[in-house]
Amino acid sequence: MINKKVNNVQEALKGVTNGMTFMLGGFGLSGIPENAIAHLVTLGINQLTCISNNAGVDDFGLGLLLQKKQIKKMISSYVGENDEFERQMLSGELDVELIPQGTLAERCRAAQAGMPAIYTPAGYGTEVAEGKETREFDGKMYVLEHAFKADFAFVKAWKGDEAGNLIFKGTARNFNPNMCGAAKITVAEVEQMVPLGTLDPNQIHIPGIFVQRIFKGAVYEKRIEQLTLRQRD
Amino acid sequence: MINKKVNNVQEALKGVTNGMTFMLGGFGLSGIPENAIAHLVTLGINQLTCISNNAGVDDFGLGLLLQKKQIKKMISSYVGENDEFERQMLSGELDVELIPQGTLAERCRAAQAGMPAIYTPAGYGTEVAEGKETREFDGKMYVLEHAFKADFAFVKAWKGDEAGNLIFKGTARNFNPNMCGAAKITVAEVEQMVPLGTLDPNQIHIPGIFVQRIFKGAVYEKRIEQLTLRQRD
Amino acid sequence: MLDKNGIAKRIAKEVQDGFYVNLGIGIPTLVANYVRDDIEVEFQSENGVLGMGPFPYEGEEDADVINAGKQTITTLPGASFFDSAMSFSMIRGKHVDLTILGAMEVAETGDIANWKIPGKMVKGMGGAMDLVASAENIIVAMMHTNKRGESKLLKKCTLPLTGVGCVKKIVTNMAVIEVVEQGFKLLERAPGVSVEAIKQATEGHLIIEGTIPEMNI
Amino acid sequence: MLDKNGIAKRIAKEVQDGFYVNLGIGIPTLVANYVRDDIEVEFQSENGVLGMGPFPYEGEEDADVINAGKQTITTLPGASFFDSAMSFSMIRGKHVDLTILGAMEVAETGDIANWKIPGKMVKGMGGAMDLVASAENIIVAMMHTNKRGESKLLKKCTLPLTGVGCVKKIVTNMAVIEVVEQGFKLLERAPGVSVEAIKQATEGHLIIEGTIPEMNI
Repeated sequence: MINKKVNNVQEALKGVTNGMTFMLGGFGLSGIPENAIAHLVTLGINQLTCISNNAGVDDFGLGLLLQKKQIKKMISSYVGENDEFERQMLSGELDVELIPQGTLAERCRAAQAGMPAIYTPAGYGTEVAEGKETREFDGKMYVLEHAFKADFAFVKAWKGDEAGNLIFKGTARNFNPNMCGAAKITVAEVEQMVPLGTLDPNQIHIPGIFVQRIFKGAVYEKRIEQLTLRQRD
Repeated sequence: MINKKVNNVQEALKGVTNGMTFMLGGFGLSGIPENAIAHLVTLGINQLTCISNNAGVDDFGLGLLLQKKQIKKMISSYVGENDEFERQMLSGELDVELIPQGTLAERCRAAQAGMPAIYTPAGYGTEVAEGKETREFDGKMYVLEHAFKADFAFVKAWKGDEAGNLIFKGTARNFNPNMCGAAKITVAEVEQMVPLGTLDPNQIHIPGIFVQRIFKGAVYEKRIEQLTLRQRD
Repeated sequence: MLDKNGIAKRIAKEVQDGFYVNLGIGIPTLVANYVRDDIEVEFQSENGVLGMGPFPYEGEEDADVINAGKQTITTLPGASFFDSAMSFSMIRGKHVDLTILGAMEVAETGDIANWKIPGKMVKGMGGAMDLVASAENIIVAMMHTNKRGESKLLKKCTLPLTGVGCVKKIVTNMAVIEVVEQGFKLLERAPGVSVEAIKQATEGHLIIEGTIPEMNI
Repeated sequence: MLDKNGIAKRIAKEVQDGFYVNLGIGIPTLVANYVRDDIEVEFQSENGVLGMGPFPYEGEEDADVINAGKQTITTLPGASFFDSAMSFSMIRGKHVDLTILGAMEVAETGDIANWKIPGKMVKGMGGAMDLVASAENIIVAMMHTNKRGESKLLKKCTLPLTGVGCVKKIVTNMAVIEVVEQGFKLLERAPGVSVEAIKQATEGHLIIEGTIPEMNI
């Protein structure tokens, strides 16, 4: 079995430099690569382009990189709940490309699957389609969207093994599987590193072939963004 | 929970008629919808177009429909191991469209995912690309391939529940998940129908939303095409 | 005049047995509370869950189980989790039967704007553009007028569009409206709201045919 | 002159530590038997398995666990199963490092034909067209000549193509050949086979530079 395990976040992030393009999994604060993000802050590299559905909140997730002005450009679908983001965007300090969420997912998957571009109806007739090629199929209009190109994909899984096989949990799965293998180097961080052979081959969400490095995250805060409860009767 | 369960293959196949286009899961004889195929033979409907990676063997799988001359056209990637198929094809009785296996999978997935067409490098410069649109992206040539349109998809899973959730086993998975939701009506047959709530939501391969009807197959032969063994020392 | 819960209650009547439904943030989320008990409906959330249940009791919340509004949720028996690509396969592939979402503006042509106010509010479209581009059945849940009292049912949207010609039905605090080829067709009035008041509050072309019944909630 | 196992043995030397490898039907399948023990390699089969092991012992075969040749197989610890779309994502997305497959003809331009003999044999291309269109590293394993003694290394393929300009290396019963811009570059001779014999058996342009070493198997 080809061993993808590295010992810590330092080893896992070897090779990241200024100006690179990163993909980062997660939806809101759920399933984000917390350890990779924290280490990117420590490394202090900047001029980054980040492809991530959201931009974190002011004091967690990608918000930490925004606070340090390490991000040059964000490609996201939804960036509410982040005042610093909105400030940098409206002031023009931060370049922002907002794209439909399904388009974001499919542009990742296209990169993973070796497809150069996809056609989606999302955004047709809106400013998202401006300057893009459109085309009719069966009487419906579609927008041509290109596969992403990224240097690193940082994903977070629940369980993994040294072969790089991954299993995600609940809705923390989201974009993480679609980003695996969609960048030159995919770095997976996991909550639990399990012995080789203990994951059921039938139940692996992402086979290790899509992952170059895997490590056990030192700590997971797993912050809840909108705690919403039901009253007990 | 929306209940997709029907009692038997007769109910599951209601509405199939002459001249329809079907998708059928399976690779070789592994993971084929045995009960649906057997009932299609019984129903005797003909002039069918079948989208299936293979065409079975002379006396099993889609070979049974071929023997009865119920199939007008096959869309497959590999049709060896079937003498009757080869006879009908070379004599011109059977219309055959051979396409690359990855293209077959992706044309199913495109139909499932509401994408009208995809670009693949497979087949560029070969007769498979004749008459098709080709296009360069980043210096490489791709062929435009359209999503399939089918009336019914017949798939076979290992376990399922009345919500239509499916779990496949081993390499019997193959095209089955990609065909779910890729036709107007998806009919899943399962070896085991388990009580609602017993499948782990995290480990469902195909959510029930992609399945319209589900039933427990009465009998599974699960024939092995190429039994290959290792000698014990 | 309805409040937000009233709007949600009225929309709940549009939900049919066997429907897979995607609920947007805000008023749409409330719809789940009012769907009839005797029909089977499954709620999909685009962040990757089908078969959502009620919010969790205290202590049962899980950071790994949320909806698209980032709220903690629970799941019902038969639920499933999946990745974002598969989630939007459900949406783009028209497997989701009904989409209910909020809007800042709707045009008489069915155009919708709900994701951006230039120079001011830039939250992003999230999954809304995918939803409106693909859903065959879209209901908009919103107030009839904005905070300044201006109509949100317009001849033409003034804000950047989310989708073109896609809205089929609108339920507001004042009325139920169907978007037809000629414009906004008034179907029902909210309790105590006159046709004249709706006309006043609607900038786009309002079609009034015969007697307009009061909503039955 | 090598036999099939000899060809497989020579090709096995091309397999490097950390490679994900897809083996075609026939001679390529034999390669797995000869890969060095001290390197880590994983075998992918396009029907949906990564981490294939040896064939099963009698009684351990499972109709649900086969390779692309429809043979019963076993899996090693760390293996995974997946659907066809994901399998070809691995292939099309260049995640598989090395593809080894058979051929009926190879042209000096790197074209390959291996799926059809018009009017005669129509088995289909299976996954071969996807593999050759995407793999950066393709080795063809075949006999140097066909049953009628005719060269299979041609100026131009006569049979319908599987892929264009994609073959990088060919290992036959007679030689190891690299496909370069000018044609077939002879790298190694099989034990006991003369350069002259290879020249005779090669219809395409054969490039012979310096002394050609005998294979070291």
